[in-house]
Amino acid sequence: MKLSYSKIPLREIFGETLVELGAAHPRLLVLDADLNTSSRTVLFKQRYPDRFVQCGIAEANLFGLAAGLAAQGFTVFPSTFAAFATRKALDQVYVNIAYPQLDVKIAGSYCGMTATECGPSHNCAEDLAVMRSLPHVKVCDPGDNHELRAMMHAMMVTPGPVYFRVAKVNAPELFGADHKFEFGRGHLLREGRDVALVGTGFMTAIALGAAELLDREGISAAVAHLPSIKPIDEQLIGKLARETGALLTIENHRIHGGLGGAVAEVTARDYPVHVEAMGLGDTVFEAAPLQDLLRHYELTPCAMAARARALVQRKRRASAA
Amino acid sequence: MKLSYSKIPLREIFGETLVELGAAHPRLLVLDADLNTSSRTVLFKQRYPDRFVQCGIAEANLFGLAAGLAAQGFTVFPSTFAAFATRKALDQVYVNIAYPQLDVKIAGSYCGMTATECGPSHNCAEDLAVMRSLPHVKVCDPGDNHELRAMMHAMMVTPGPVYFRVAKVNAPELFGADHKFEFGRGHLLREGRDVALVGTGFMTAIALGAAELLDREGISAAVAHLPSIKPIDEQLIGKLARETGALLTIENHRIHGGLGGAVAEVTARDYPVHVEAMGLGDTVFEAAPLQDLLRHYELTPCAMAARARALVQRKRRASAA
Amino acid sequence: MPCLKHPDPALLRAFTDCAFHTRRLCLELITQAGWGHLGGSFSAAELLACLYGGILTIDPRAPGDPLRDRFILSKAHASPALYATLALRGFFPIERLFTYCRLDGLDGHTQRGQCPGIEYSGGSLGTGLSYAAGTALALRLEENFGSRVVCLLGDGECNEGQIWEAAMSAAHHRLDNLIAVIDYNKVMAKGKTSDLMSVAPLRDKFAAFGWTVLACDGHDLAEICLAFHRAKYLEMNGRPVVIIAHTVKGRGLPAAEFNYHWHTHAPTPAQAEGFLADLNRTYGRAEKFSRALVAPTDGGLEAVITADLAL
Amino acid sequence: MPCLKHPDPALLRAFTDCAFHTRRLCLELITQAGWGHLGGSFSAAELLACLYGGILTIDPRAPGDPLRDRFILSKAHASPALYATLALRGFFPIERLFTYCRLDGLDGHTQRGQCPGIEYSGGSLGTGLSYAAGTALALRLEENFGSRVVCLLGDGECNEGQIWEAAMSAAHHRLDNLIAVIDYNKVMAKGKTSDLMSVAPLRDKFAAFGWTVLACDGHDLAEICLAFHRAKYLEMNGRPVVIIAHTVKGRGLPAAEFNYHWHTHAPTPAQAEGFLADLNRTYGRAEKFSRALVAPTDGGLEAVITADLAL
Ligand SMILES: Cc1ncc(C[n+]2csc(CCOP(=O)(O)OP(=O)(O)O)c2C)c(N)n1
Ligand SMILES: Cc1ncc(C[n+]2csc(CCOP(=O)(O)OP(=O)(O)O)c2C)c(N)n1
Ligand SMILES: [Mg+2]
Ligand SMILES: [Mg+2]
Repeated sequence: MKLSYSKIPLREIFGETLVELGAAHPRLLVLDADLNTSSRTVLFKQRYPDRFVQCGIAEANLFGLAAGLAAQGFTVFPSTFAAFATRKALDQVYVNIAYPQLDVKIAGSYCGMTATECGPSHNCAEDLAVMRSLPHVKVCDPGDNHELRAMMHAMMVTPGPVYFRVAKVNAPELFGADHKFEFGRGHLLREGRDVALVGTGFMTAIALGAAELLDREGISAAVAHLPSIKPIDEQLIGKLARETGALLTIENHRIHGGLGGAVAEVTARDYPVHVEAMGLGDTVFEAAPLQDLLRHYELTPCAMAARARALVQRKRRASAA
Repeated sequence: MKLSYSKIPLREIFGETLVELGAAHPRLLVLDADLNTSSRTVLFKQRYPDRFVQCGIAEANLFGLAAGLAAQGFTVFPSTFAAFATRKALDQVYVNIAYPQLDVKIAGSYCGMTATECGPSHNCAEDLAVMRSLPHVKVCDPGDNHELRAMMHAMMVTPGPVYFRVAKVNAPELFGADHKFEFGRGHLLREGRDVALVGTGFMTAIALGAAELLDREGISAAVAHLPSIKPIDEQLIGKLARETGALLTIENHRIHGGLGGAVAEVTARDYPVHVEAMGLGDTVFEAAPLQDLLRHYELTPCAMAARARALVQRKRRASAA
Repeated sequence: MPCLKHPDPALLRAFTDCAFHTRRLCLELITQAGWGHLGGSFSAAELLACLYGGILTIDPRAPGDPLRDRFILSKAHASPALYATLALRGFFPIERLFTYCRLDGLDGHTQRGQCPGIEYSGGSLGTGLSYAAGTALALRLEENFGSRVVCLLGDGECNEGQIWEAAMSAAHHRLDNLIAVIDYNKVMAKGKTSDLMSVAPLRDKFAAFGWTVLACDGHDLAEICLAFHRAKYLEMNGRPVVIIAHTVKGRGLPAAEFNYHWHTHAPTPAQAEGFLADLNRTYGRAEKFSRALVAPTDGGLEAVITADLAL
Repeated sequence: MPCLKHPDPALLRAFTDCAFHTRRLCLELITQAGWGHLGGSFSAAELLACLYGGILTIDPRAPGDPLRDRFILSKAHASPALYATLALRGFFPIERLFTYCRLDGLDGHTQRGQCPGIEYSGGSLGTGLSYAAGTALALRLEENFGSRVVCLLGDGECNEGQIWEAAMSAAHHRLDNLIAVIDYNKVMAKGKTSDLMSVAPLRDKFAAFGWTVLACDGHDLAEICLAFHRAKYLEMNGRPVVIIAHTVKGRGLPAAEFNYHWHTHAPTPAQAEGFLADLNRTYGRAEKFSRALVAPTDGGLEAVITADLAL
């Protein structure tokens, strides 16, 4: 398997797709909190200055304004870093947006560890857990450029609040331009019998790499990609559980309450099998380049292959016993 | 089993224990956000006015002040409703308190559905999930008056941030005055073979009631109480999984990422068995008296017994197959 | 659209009636529910009576009309007063009020769309002015220059930083179709605002944030009308307007005036009868409750568990 | 404790040196890390030089002394300037600066306790003034009346409502041992503050929130000293003090002054050389970088996956 990597970063696709949607939907608004050249909402601003609202460095108000605008029938994309979308305005997202189920699409930029050198205050390894705990909010983390674009088109025809991540990364190309995104639907990227590697966001690429390494030693690993964390693809998780009996998840997020937690909640309820989670632990972020963070936190194909190998052995011991 | 219920509500114990701790610890401070007669920090205010700081209706500032005070060596108890402690100041709790691991003990009053008539804005069914996703923060939900008191004494000798719940309820008496609380330690309240009912906070009383009902029809249900959700008692969960093969959790919280999620993360990793979660679903709260809410959301001994009965049947079918 | 500059005495009498019955109904609702915010509901009674009596352009039979004025109750704990005023103005049947704090009923704090006339999901203080500013921005984007957005805030609520974020952004975006009203009753939940977290001088604060500041006696109907007359018609100069309405928390009940105990306590049926007598005395009337009031009982956890085990 | 009213010329020369080398080191750090906030570091260079040159009572050899003054950098993205100033003043070896944005090194935003002299974990704008107010309150509770708390804020940062919550509470609690300084460089991340979300008039806003307001040219050493002389010794009247320091974002680099592009871009080694030449020209010097600068490379996800698969 040879992955190729896009030359265009995800955030650029985010900006371009906003422009695309803006053309088709005259009632689409974009709100910014002094980050538009970073988040790339600047592309929308340049094209549709009248539908771009600068809210300054005031995230609580950003989401309050978004709610008021959505209540009058606009589809609103308030945009800031994932850290601030999650932590600075949770109450406003919850009481003013999630409960009344207003049509607000929240983009969390620089999610997970992709704020890199910014360190703990800007990196955000809890947004999936936090947003998943709110009622009525759909939560997703796209795997590549095509999927982000498809996801944004899908949310335009799906009323109600959505939280989606825009990692600062050049994503591996997992899908083609014809890729379809559906809320609640995952994708089986590779068949396998011994273990299933389950990823979300760009981390799925690491799972694909690990599967490759495992294949070289004769371990057959399935690889699934779950861009939609809430709702989550329970059918696919069930199929993987039944067919492999051991799941290993990987996410650009803390291992508490995110993808690993959501998958474990499903398997524990319906298909009890081993599920292990890879991601950030109960630790503060280092501030460093992405390659160093991925290695430091052991989120690499080699590390994942090693965890999978051990998991397969435990599974076999368990079924032997 | 005949449960007796305290005539003194949990929040009263919270206030009294603050006074008790205040006497022993001259560097203990209590901060309020215009709720002291509701949260009962008013008892501390009356006794130690110089160590009580009124912060007004400004929760972000409440936790920022707490951080600054703790940084100078005080042990600070900022207090507000769980909803506002969780949603209004997550960023301040995270960046200014959790990361530097300051000695701040956060009391979340009126947690879960115990804000009753207040409705969605004040009830809070996500605090466990949200706080559990933060690094270095211990998270707990006491089951009765003795446990709350023991918990507060324990946190005074355990440096670092803690989030604990103070439900607005008259709790059932689960423990004696000599009850010991340890972070990461749960309690087996009742032995059983067929299924394990696992509760946190006052909901454990519902599990005890359900076990009683199940016993009448010959189903042997173990009951465990997990007041410490992070860290969680992995040994006890393992023992229950091995001995009963089916767990049913119940919490005064949404079923996403709280007690049910934390338990499923452990079993899925180490002891794959069926785990089902009872609590609030992906819905908005009604505003009504507690008894009506418990029945409306099917969080009663009868409802739990029914879920447990079905779970035992599924387990048996599964092992038969 | 009545004249607000020189309001017709008949109109003012109608406002007086509305304010009185709003208070009376608040007593009924809060007593029956055993829960609710009495003090902050009473301090807003005249403001709401005037707003829905003619200041707001809004038709009870078409509460969704895009050309209506929008009203946002940021201090959403005063919901009993808003529910009562809406019912009295015909937005929905009076009977519906008595679902307050019951399952499938009216929430303790307003929920958008739960009943006709409710625009905003609130209860978390500090969030309403942003929502109102967003609404005002939406009206401008839609080139609806006729509608106004009116947002009612508490004085303690102005402790919340989000109020000042919203104030800053409303001035920055020149939202002169936005009118904030402060129910300046000098008391918050647990004491005097000046003792707990002073917001004074409110006039200077809003002025420094770029707003036009007006003031009135929030219980004087003519003054209220005049203030809104200026706010709606004279001050279209690119600046949002705030009306500082000086009020009395618990106004109308000697026992509750300026008394934070009645910020959030529910009277017993007996106390409620006494309070109605006080109201009748204060306003020179002889009104009765619409029904015999009963206090609710919440057996809570114990009732639920005991009932099931008794099966 | 030097005289701030009539500072000795030798002292001012030392401040000038410190400010220059802080800028020089910022260029080195940001270029080597390929990341950092240049504009906001440069606008604060003189303020930090004066603070750590003598305004703050703090001994580099005893940075934990309970009797020290506390300094809180709320605009924590200016960390390169603070790290450099601290190193230049001997809080830790210059060499340690070069761990900036490396694993186990100095964070892109300050982290409490990560190196001597850092009091506060920041990076999320708007949180520092509350933390500073809490610190000031703690000093008073400990009856430490000698120490002051100084908090440096950005002008764009004043968009954050929490700043106004903190301002309100500091005045309410009469924290006259708290001094806020606004690095008023008129620019935020993506443009002019007046275009994006105006905070003007800052003077009136802080005055209305109960603060004593002083102003100075944030690049004029004598004016800075005089402002702090007044703030520290004359204004102990129960009110917190804010010094509005008028500054220039990117000050010292013609290409970067008032230019938001340089809010957060890292120069290439070549650009950095050019910038140093500009600095030397602006300040009439002939300084060199301490080393040959190299730009970092982050192969990111691709590098990590490709490397493993190549094994
Ligand atoms: C964010 C938040 N914190 C606390 C509360 C609890 N609470 C409800 S009303 C109130 C006091 C409000 O005082 P004020 O704004 O003056 O309202 P009024 O006097 O008009 O009732 C408080 C603290 C809340 N609803 N929201
Ligand atoms: C809460 C929050 N939102 C956004 C950012 C991203 N950010 C970093 S610096 C900055 C601009 C700050 O402007 P200002 O306060 O004027 O600082 P200065 O001009 O001194 O750099 C922004 C938006 C942040 N660090 N924190
Ligand atoms: Mg008030
Ligand atoms: Mg600036």
